[in-house]
Amino acid sequence: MFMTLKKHMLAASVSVAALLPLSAAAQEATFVLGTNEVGIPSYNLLTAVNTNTVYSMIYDNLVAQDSDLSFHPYLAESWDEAPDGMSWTFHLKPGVKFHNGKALTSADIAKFIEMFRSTESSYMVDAIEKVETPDDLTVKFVMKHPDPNILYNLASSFMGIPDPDAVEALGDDYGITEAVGTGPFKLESFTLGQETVVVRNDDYAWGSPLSANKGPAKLERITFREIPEDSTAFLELKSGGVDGLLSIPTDYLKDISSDPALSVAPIPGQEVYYMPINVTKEPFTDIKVREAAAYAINQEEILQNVFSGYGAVANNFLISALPEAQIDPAVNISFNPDKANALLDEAGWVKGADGVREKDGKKLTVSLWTQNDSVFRRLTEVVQAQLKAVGFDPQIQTFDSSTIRDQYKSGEQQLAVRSYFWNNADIVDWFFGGDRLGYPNVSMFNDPKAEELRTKAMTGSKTGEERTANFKAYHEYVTSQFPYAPIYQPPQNMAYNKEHITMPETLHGTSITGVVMVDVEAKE
Amino acid sequence: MSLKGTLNSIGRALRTPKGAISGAWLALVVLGAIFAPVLTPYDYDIQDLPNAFAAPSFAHWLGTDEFGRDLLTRVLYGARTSLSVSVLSISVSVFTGMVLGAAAGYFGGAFDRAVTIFVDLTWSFPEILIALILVAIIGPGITGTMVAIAVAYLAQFTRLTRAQIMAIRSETYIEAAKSLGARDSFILLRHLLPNSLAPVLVAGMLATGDAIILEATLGFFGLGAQPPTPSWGSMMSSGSALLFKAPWIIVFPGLAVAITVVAINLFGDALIRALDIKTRLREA
Amino acid sequence: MLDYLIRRVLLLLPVFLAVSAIIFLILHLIPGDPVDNLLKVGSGPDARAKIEAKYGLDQPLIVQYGMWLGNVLQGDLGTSIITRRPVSSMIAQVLPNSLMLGGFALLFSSIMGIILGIVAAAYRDRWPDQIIMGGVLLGSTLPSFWLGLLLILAFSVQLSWFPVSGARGWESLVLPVLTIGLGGMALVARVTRVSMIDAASRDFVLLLHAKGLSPARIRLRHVLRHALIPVVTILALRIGWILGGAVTVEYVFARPGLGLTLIKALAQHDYPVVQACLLMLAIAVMLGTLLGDILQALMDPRVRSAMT
Amino acid sequence: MADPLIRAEALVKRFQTGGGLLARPRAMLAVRGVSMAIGKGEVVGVVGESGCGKSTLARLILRLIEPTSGTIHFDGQDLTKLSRGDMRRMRRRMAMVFQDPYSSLDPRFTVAEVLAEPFRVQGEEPPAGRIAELLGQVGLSERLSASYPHQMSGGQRQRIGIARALAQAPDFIVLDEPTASLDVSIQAQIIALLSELRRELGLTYLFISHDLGLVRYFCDRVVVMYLGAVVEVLPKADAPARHPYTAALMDSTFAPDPGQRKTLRAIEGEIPSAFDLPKGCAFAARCPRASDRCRAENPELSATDHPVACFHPL
Amino acid sequence: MLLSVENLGVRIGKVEPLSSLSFTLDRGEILGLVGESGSGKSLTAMAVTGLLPLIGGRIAEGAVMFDGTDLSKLPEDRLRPYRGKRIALVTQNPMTALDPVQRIGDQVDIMARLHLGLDAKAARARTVELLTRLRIPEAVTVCDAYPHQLSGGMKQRIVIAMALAAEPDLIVADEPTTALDVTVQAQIIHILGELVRERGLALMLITHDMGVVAQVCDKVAVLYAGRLAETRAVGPLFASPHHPYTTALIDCIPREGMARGSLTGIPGLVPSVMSYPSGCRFHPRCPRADATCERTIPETRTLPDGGIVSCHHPLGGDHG
Repeated sequence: MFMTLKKHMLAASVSVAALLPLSAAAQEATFVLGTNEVGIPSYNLLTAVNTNTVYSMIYDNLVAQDSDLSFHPYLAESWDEAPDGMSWTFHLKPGVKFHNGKALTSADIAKFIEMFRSTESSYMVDAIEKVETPDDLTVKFVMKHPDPNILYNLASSFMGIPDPDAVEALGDDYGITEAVGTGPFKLESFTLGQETVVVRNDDYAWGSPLSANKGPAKLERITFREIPEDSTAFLELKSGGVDGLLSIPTDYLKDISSDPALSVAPIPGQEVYYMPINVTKEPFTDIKVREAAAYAINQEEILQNVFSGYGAVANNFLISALPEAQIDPAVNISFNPDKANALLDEAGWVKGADGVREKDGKKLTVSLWTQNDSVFRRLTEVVQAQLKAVGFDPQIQTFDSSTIRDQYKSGEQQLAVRSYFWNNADIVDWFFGGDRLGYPNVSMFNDPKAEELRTKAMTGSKTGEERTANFKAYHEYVTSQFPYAPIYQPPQNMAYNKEHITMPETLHGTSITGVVMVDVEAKE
Repeated sequence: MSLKGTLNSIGRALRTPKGAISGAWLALVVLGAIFAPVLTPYDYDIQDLPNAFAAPSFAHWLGTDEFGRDLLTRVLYGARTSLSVSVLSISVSVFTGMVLGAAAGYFGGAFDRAVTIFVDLTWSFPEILIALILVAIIGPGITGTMVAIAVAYLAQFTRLTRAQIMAIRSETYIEAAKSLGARDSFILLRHLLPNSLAPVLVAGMLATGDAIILEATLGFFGLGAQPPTPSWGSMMSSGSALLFKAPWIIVFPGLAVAITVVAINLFGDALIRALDIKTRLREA
Repeated sequence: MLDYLIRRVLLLLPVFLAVSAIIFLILHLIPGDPVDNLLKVGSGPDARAKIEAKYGLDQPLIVQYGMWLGNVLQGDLGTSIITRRPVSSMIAQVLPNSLMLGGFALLFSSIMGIILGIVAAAYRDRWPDQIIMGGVLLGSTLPSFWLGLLLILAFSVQLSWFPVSGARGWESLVLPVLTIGLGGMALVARVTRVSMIDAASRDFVLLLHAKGLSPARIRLRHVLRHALIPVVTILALRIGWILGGAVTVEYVFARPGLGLTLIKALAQHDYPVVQACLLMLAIAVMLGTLLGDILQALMDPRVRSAMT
Repeated sequence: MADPLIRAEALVKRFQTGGGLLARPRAMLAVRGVSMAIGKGEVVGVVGESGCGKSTLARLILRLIEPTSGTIHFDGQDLTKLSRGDMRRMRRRMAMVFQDPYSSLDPRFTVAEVLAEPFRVQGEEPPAGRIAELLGQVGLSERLSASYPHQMSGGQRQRIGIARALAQAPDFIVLDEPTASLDVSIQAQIIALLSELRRELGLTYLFISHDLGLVRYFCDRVVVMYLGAVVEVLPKADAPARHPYTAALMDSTFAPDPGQRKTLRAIEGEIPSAFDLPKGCAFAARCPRASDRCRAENPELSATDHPVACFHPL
Repeated sequence: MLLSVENLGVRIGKVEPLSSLSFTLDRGEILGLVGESGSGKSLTAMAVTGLLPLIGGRIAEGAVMFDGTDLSKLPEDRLRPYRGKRIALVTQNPMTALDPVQRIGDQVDIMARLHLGLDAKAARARTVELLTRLRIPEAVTVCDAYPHQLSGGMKQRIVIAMALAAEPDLIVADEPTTALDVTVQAQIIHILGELVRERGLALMLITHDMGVVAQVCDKVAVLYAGRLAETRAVGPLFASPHHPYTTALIDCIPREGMARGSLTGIPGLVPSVMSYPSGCRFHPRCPRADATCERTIPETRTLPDGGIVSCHHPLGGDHG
């Protein structure tokens, strides 16, 4: 009995023993992943719904995106777009090898794109009709329709290039015991929910122009720990248990800047907090009630008091850096309690003695879902109080952060507090697309006009400018229907112990990725 | 045991130094919970965000929490939740446990075996795990917490009552009642239950202390009372993330739990001595 | 003795069956459908049926139970629905941590508890007794997560002696062991004290004094031996407590372990993982009671005779 | 005896212990085919050492436990055939006084409640003045009626136990070692009280004791039991012993008179376990007169006026 | 005189359950210490064996002279060599007197090893010899047994063997047969009597049974409520008791040929330590009591035959 288990236990006890005395070897570092990156089940991006930073250590992309959202060569030395936008040709860098020693060829790219069509994120390659491989180092995407967003998708962490043969060969074990990419680090071990250890890829010689170091990384070994509680992570950094936090909550910014050993590196923000409103649930089927709820949110108060003034308020769905965020100011949503009260009065909800509004003998009691991380719980409590001020009676329901997605699929939610992490306007499609009701479309928003605008934005744009205009219109219309209320855009900050490690002066890329990590050095 | 006897015992317990100090604290907590609205000028749920994280001061004796709410007010209101949840659920647990345990102990047979297996199984598992599983089934919130606590401690009282009944069942006065022609129900209601009551009630009182901790632990996992309703556990739960920034948010509710549970234990000890449970049992 | 051992082990079989059936059933009472988690957004009922078939969720409960039990007996604990990894490997990853934490906590609480109990009993009702029992009461009434956080604040943040979290190296064991151990120590100290006092008041101890043996010898060679019988029984029962009850401490110290895995899986409706964790705990509890019974039989000839 | 109040025939009680997975089941014969009759107004003593089945016999006769086989007739009615309700009503006519006065009273009952219980279990309330009358009968003050058992001495409690037995004015009382846990001075008081009550109320007693001296002082006839069976019935208290075991019992009883010192010829060995009875006469292993026949065959109780179950009586 | 208890008083906490007790005992003698429960018999045993501190008591006054040394003045560490070696104890309940988790042999061996300095082998040989002497069948096997495997009578013999193992001068036997069946009681009493005669031991036999006293004792001390009522040689005591309590006690035992109804017992209750009556503690139950008895504690007077009686109105030479 328990033969298999026994084997595993033997293996595990060996690994525990290996963990015990961490020799203070020279080039090693430990980072803590951001709390929003906790719980990745594997490093197989073909099955992933979420990714984390470590993906970019293991996998390289065809193209790299910088913090200014510009695109740069990576595995592709160069690329050409056909003038009609109906094809893209990428020229691969020669001499690139996977971690298993196999050389990267165009056939791998073609196979990978085909495999990608069956993933959750298949929309990213929808526009590609087929992939042609004229030679080993040339890949040509023949398009169904122009997609100006293709470079963005190819640069995203979801589309790092794995060895497709290894993915096939390893099956369910792929991404858990082994992951084969071309990145500067190789997966050494992965303990679900605990930590991922990567070691340097000594053959690495194809660093992107965004990195100063084109050769093998300086760090020999990096441990990425997952700590679900911000305060614990912060204490670890403070007490020297880890060398850096890839993302730190604003609560601790002050403490960190006052600590001489610690330093903060700002990264462009990509996150937005918002309150989805389920348009299919009474009383939010009435747009006036949705509008009132949206106007009840005091973004400024939240920015100042919950996040100590760090970051910015959100007035629509997208991060301010995106051109698609610059919609008609009249449509933007910001705190307006008088309007909220007026709208509710109009909708027939009358304030009762206890401050809760009523209509036809029914109280304006609504559910307010949130996940149980401390920032969410806190933010939600403030949102609860703000909604209460205009006469709602929100009942908070807390769910485990990893299950709340399934809960949304039931469509039972009324209000919720959520955040997303993305820097492209197509996120509007993801969260409000009529074919994804429940999750990700938590608002259950399915509006014919919106769908029309959505299709146009997703598939009907030939150029970047056209795409921007289409998404702006789509975004503007969605916002005008109040399926959500914007709340807050947090700043993105990395904190590290400057006595232990040196970070490059400027951080290139959209976040802390492999592009940055090859330049990071440990102090001896 | 008669009401007068009970009151006498409590009186005796209160006259010992241990009983007096612990009794005073418990009275303070209960009165504080009842008269919370009168005792403090603040509301437990009105946020005052600019005033968040205020350290203890004259205006806020225990400081304020992350929403600027007065911590003393919330500790007092939290006592309402924590005490009522633990007392209610333990009462249910004691009552159910007594019924199950008495039936099993008196009638024996297959029913007894079934109860014993159930009790042994649940007894071997930590209460917190049982509670967590039950909350997963029922869903978080006060109801879930109460059911979870009641079931988690059920085994203890069933076991105790059963043991008491078994012990008393072999007393000669039970045989004497049988020799007079007493029915089973008479023996159960007039002899067995009254005589096993005191130890079970004292155990129930001591378990109330454990239940406060269990409630706090569930609250700490975010599964107890949902905001903005304060309970000692949920207060500590949000405070734990702010341990470094505002330690008082977690220190004071924690102290409230610790002191109250110690007081319950001390008072229980005093009551055991006053009731003289052990010696009386030996005598009987 | 051997005869008893065999019978005692055989007795575990029906208990194991009952426990496994209960564990299997409890899980199906928990609301929430794990299949939702596996389904690709927007996929139809076909895909659902396929996944249900893959995990056997379309079969009647009793068949599912049979399949599960059969696999379990072969050491196959299934595949996690959420992480899609073999559960046995997940368990194998966390079990050593739990065993280490639990083992050291058990060791700490037994040794400290027994010593404190002996001292308190020796000074019964005098100040050392009162100080020890007061401290012990406090130790057992502090909520463990609170104690853990305060220890972190003091020893990790202020003094930087021990790491804040994780399961890396012995340093990271100190605070969690202390947190769990203090509660256990309280229990052991209380039981040791009471049973020392109880054993010391027995007739044969009076006779030992009358035989002219020295009080120290009587206390350590005779009374302690009797007093340890209930202590050992309780400690054996605590095994389940220490493995599963550590969940709060694992949570506070972000320490991978069985308890943490269990509550995570519970929240995610990851049936196979929850079942496996509960099964591990149940096995630990059963082995604990078995161990307790065997130790009791070894320590007490009366128990040995009652068995045959 | 034409019409005895109690007639027990061939009573057998087998107890089963153990069982389950951890211990083998073992059976013991606590009472092995005992027959006896008690006439109205008679005091019959049952004497024997611990484990001889005398207490079990007492409980069988009152049907507090069910016999494995055999019958008990009480005033002509077969108790073993009565329904539960009829048996409960019949219990008014019989009562029992227990050995341990400390555990035979519910510690939470006052004396008045204890004495009211015999009425309450029958669904009645005690008639006015009855409790005071009962207390008077056992020589206690009415003031005690509000006391709890722990406030009283052993002797007082045993008097309460006797008063409880008298409450429904029974015909027949089983006295199960009523003085075994009392001091000698109190024992004599209780014995005196019991004698007086018998005379006044015309009671019939079955008196169980291990003290042969006391039994011979108090009883009209003495039944001697050894390992679940009757070995001898002394037709009169002062009749000489015929069974070697009775003789051994008499030898082991010391008179408070240094002049009557006995040269102790105490019987060797101890009572065998009831779980594995020897073949033949149960006393054979300890008997100075035992022959091979005794070890092979079980002697029957002789049907004489001085019945004895022995192949070699004295 | 081997043992001479002089004016002994014992205190436990605030109460004095035993006071002004005197008696003597020499080698080869058996002293019966009689009285009802709570009369202080067992306390006397504890005082003589120096075990009072174990139950929280102490000797408050008087002396326990043993072979010329006053044991009541010795500190614990100087007292210990007497215990087991020179003064042995046999307790009331053989069921609980032995360590249930230790083998019989080891429990007896320790006496010879500790007090006679024998090695393990010699001590075991001695144990086997002793057990055989006490007519325990298969002594070698019994040595390997645990107490629960033996019957009550057997266990009491083991306890006696333990008491004898270190060749003591005095054995204090506290109700050694109360928990046993009558036939077994007779065996044990018989063995004790034999041992005293053979080995010249002194035996202090505590009992409540006047029958046992009459059977084996040489002298008797009658205790009532923590005081000595009367102490005399056994013959005269039974023939002509001086204290009314002694008479009453003897009359409580039914005798061969006693008429029905002649057994009346002693009226009233045995007083508890917490509420001893004033004056002569027996006065509430005494048929001869008068106002003096109620107020004054009677002086002890020495009788012509060397006995002591403590009564205001002792009975004459003949009674009954």
